[in-house]
Amino acid sequence: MSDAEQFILTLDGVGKEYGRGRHRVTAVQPLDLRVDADVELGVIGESGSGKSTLARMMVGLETPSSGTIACNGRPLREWLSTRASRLEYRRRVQYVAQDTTSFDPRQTFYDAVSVPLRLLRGVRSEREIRSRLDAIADELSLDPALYSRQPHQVSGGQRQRFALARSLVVEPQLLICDEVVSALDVSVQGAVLNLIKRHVAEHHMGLIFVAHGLPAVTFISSNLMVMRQGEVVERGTVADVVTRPRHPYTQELLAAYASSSQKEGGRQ
Amino acid sequence: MRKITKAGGVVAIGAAIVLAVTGCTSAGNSNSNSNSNSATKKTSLTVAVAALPTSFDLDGAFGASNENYTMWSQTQIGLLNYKTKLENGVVVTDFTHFEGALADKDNPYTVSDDGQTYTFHLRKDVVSQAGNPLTAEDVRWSIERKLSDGGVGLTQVKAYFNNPDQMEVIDDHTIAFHLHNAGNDNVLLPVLTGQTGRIYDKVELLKHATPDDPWAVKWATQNTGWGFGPYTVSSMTQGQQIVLKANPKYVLGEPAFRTITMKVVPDSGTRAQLVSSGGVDVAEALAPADLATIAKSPKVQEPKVKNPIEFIDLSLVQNKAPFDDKTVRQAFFNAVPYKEIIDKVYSGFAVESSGWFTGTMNVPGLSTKPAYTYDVDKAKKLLAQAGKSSVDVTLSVPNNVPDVVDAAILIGSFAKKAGFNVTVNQLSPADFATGRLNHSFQSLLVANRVQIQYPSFVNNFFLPGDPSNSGDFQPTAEWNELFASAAAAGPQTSKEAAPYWQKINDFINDDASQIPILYKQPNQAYSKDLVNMTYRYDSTVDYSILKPAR
Amino acid sequence: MSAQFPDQTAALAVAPRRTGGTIRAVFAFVPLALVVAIAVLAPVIAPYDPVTSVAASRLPPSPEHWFGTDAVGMDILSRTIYGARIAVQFGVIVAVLSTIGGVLIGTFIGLSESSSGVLGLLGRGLNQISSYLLAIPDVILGIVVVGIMGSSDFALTVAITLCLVQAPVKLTRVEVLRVRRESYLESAKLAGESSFRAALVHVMPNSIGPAMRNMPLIFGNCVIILASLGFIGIGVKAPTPEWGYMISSGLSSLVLGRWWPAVFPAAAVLLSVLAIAYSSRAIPRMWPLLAVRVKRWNPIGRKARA
Amino acid sequence: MRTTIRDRYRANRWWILRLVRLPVDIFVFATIAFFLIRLLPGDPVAVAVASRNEAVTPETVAAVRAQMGLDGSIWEQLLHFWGGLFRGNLGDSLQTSIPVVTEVFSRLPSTLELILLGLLGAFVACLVLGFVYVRFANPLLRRAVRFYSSFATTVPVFVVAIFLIVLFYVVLAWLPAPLGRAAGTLPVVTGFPILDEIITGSWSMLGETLVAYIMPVAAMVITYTPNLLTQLIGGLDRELEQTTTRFQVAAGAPRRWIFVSLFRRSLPSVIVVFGLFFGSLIGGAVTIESLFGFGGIGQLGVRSVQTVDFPALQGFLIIVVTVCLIAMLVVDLINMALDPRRRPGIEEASR
Repeated sequence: MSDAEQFILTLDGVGKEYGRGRHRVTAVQPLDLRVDADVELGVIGESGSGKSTLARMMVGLETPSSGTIACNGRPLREWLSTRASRLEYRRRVQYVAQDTTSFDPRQTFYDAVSVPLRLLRGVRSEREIRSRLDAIADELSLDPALYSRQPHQVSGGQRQRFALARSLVVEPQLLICDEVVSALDVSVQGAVLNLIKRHVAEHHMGLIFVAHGLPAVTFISSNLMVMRQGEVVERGTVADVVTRPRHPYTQELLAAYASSSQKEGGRQ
Repeated sequence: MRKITKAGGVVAIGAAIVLAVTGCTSAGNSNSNSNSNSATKKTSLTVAVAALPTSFDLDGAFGASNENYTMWSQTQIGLLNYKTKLENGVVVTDFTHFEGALADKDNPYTVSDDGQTYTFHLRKDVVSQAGNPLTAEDVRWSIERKLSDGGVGLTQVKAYFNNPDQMEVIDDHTIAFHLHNAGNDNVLLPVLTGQTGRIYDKVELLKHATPDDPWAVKWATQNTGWGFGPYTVSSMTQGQQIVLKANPKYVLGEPAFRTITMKVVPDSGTRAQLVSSGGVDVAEALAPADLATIAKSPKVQEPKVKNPIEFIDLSLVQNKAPFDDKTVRQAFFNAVPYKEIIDKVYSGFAVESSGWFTGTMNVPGLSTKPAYTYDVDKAKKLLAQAGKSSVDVTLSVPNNVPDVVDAAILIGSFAKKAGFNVTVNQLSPADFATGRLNHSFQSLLVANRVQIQYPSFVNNFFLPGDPSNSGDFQPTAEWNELFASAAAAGPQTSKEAAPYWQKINDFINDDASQIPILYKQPNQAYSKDLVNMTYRYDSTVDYSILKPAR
Repeated sequence: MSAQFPDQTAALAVAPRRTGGTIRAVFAFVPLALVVAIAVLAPVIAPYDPVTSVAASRLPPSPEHWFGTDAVGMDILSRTIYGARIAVQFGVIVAVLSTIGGVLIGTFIGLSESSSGVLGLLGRGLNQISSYLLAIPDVILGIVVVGIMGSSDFALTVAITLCLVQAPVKLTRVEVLRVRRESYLESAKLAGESSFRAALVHVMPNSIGPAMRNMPLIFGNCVIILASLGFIGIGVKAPTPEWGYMISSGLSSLVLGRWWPAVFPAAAVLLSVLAIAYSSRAIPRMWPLLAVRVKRWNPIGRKARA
Repeated sequence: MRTTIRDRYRANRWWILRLVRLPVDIFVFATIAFFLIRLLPGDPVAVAVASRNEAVTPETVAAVRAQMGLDGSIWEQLLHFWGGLFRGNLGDSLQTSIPVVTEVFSRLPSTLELILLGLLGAFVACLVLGFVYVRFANPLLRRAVRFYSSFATTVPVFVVAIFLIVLFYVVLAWLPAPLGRAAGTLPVVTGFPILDEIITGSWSMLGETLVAYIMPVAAMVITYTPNLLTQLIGGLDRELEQTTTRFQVAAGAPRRWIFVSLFRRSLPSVIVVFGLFFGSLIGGAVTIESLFGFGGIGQLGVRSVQTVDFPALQGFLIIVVTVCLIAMLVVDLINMALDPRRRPGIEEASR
């Protein structure tokens, strides 16, 4: 029990199925996972491999069809049952999605990014909010003037950084990034990855980084989990997996990357 | 381009009419492309009407609309007709003289010496629209039907005729009516002449009788061909049009126009425009303002008569405060702007009212002085007498008669100066009828007509319980005595009786409870290509006597 | 981006830099203010009493009577001006009531109808009732409601609102069904917003577009229904100057060339609805500005502390 | 085998359930209508009695009431009404004694024809203007389209119709008088005038009818297009900003393909307006029909209200609502077909 309490996230036999009968589709096969504050876990897999579903289950956007997720030993269901504990959970675990529509088109970034500060961190004074937003903008190399813009008025890279800002101002113990760089130009990708890596290191956050691109994952995380059709086919340290892939799929994946030194997919 | 389109339209319409006519004779819709050589005599009429009739049988009808009256008049006929006289090119009903219709033309009936037996002599060789010969039994059965539950009843004459046993079929073409009593107030003849006196083809109707419906009322409300009138209905498209076909065996001679197409054009202005542009031959039920607008059109003629019988009737209900006070009622009648209403609302298509008795009744020397005139000072004085300076009045009107609504609004506008704050309460016809029947209104304005122009018949409007008695008049001893002495004085048209009728008229006017405030002119417009415009007791156009001008 | 697609810079120009946006939005309400001003100042502007017969009937427009006179000799100009009062009174009240009501109900239905439990049942029930009401012709529904409640201005308002609230309900519901799939709602959830707050701050503002575009339509419909009810005898009582009644009673003479009794009130309806339409289009633009204000005055931090 | 059927049912449940619910809806509504109508203040017996010129006694009223079939308690009447409803018999009109079903269905098709023509015209006009709006970048043109769309129901349809009549009949005399569909007797086979004229080969009459339709249909198109257009433009504006569109453009998709995709995504709100419209269109048809002398369902409604003809009003309401419910059902189904996410139950299935 005390063992489980120290982990931010504990997944026991967590799996996810969609549909019924003949239309049943297994998105994630039951898996176990322990995530701690010092873990940097990369999850990699092709589209439809269940990696996003896994990430979304961890923050309660999807409900697992089997198994339990617990945070510091307390089941996620309980965390989400009352308002106060739900907010507490959000303070501990944050999730950033691929940006395209994650901002209300009618809100300015200032409004959007200040909301978690107010609601989760209880910051009330406008000046305090300003200074925190400026700080995070500075950290993410964002021009604070952009805060008064609306989502359609900035570039994709900027929007993605605002999405990060919105999660990072909360200063969570664990940050889950779901394909945050896939839609970005390669040049911007590097910058954003650097920002995440630096911030996570500085603030001692745990990180789960979901992507379908191998370079990004190997760059940012120390551990790696390879998924295919809902199944975890390989897990270990980056060095282990890259140098000694056991599963044929992983080998295939690595071979593909080796042949084209830098290949970037577009959208999923 | 324009002319071609128009000419094309005319050809198309002509062709369509030809098609329609041929379609009537041969049921199948043959594609005969007959040439439109309609240069010969015009035998069809197009009429713009406001609505279609809801029932072809008065006895089974729950609605007496003008359209229903028109249809009953065209498809049926009774024993008698009123004689007519030509007045400014209008064939006007003479309400005091009769001639035979189904009865013999010159010798329609004989009266026994005691005045209690009327013997009618029917024409021979008359056949109904269905082809059955007319017999005295048809007459007897028709009257019995009216007296039965399913019929409209003959309430106006029930004092002396209320039982089928009072009829005696003497032979196939003679029938006698034995009355309980005789009297000068006899309205038997007018009742038998008007809408209530139609004679039906018993043989044809009984074919459609059922145990539930022994008088075939249900069938007759939706079908024609069981009367003796000039037309039958050849087709009806609900809400759109009705086509009448002439009855070639019509007893008074086949009508000049063999096909009458009545098109529903709900808007009065459009109907007026159609007749003035030649789009239709006759337009019915025109608003007075529209009549005035097209009066000068070169293609239009409009009937105007000296003594119209349709009126607007203002009732101040006697059992509702403040109109329980006769002085207040008189004050209000002095606050009604009669001339303004005739000028503004009716554009001159109305005449002033001297009360219930009109010139058509032929009462000699009856006063034609208006019953009341607009006199604010007098109204104020009367109000002061009643101890009031300002009175709130709710004037209820049916909203489907625009001129009545406008008249009410005008009354409100002018009566204000005399201290009456009038609220015009517009109600749907149903709500209006309900309120009128339940006597729940304080005052009301309604369009009406007296179809039987006998002074004594006016008594009908003042009977307790009659829906027409909207002023809630309760007959007093004085009233009954006045009526009795007028009836005793002799026939209405006699000099002896005249002063008594004048007294009754003055009594009603002074009572100031229910008085016609004006009489409306006929509301039809005809093409100038027609002669024999009519003004009848039911205000309908008599299509059977209408003829082309040349 | 190829030329046939809209230029995004146009959207940028309208971007709410706060003060500029506010001024713009305020300007958009000038036409509405004009209509309201005419309604309020009617006694000052109108040359004659609107319910008194002041001249011969059916006079064409002249220097004495700019808009001519009607069937009983009342001045049409004065009646048209006073008509603004009735129209504004009913139109605005009904449009605002049914748009607000419709957006609230539509949002509720859209968010709840596919969920289980009491809320879902309530949502589906409301949706069904709304479908029934939508299917009854307005005038008939009006007659029934006024018939039951008795004729009064309040009954009329309720009746017309009941007729017209259905459109915003359905329009909003469809939008909500779209918006609730948007991922920014997830983001809001992760940022700690409650679903109630999310409905208020994100779902509703992003779903009100069609309902807002529908608002001038409600105003126009309100005038028409009011007129139809008047025609059937349960509307505003004549001779109260009401545009719809004026049009319907003046229609008949149009074909005969007497155009003024119907055309002027019709033009009044047209202009006032256009004014309202113009102003109502500014409302969605105003929304974010308003939202910012509301947030300033009512900091959420207080709630978060609890 | 059994699972196949069940699965097929599951996949199609969204429309099967809607179809099955329709008769239930109609029954529930019919019952509501039955009670609503009896709350009206007018009394049909009073109307009937008032139009007969005779003295009214309580006995007369009772006799007429019995004759009209309005005696007995309201529950007896309701049972009677339900009995008729299941047999498709809505009673006879008190005014004309014609079965209400006959009365309504002899008028409904012509009204539907007019409405459908108007709607179709408005839909086509809306698509054309929407296309113009997207295709041409000319700001003046786009402003004009926007301006026109802002007219949404500002002008009552009868006002437009009146102006058309004044212009094209009274002033220019280009079009014939508003005197109904055609001279003579219209053939009746299906009740839809144009269809009947084609079936019976009454070509000259068909020509007349088509000419007679120009003004009313034009009035409806002019009036109703902005309502659809507002929704379409709103949708187009929104969709144009969507990444999907940008992506398609960026991906160099054929222009026609982009347009189709754009319109497909913008149409749902337009189609919803269709559904919203239908009830009010039947109401609005009253004015058009009366102006052009067409005759149709509207007049029946007004007549039965004015005379508180219970059976006719009941039947009118039930049939009109049924037609509207069917129209809405079709709209919903089309919408769900266009966008499967809107299907109820799809959510549980995907969870």
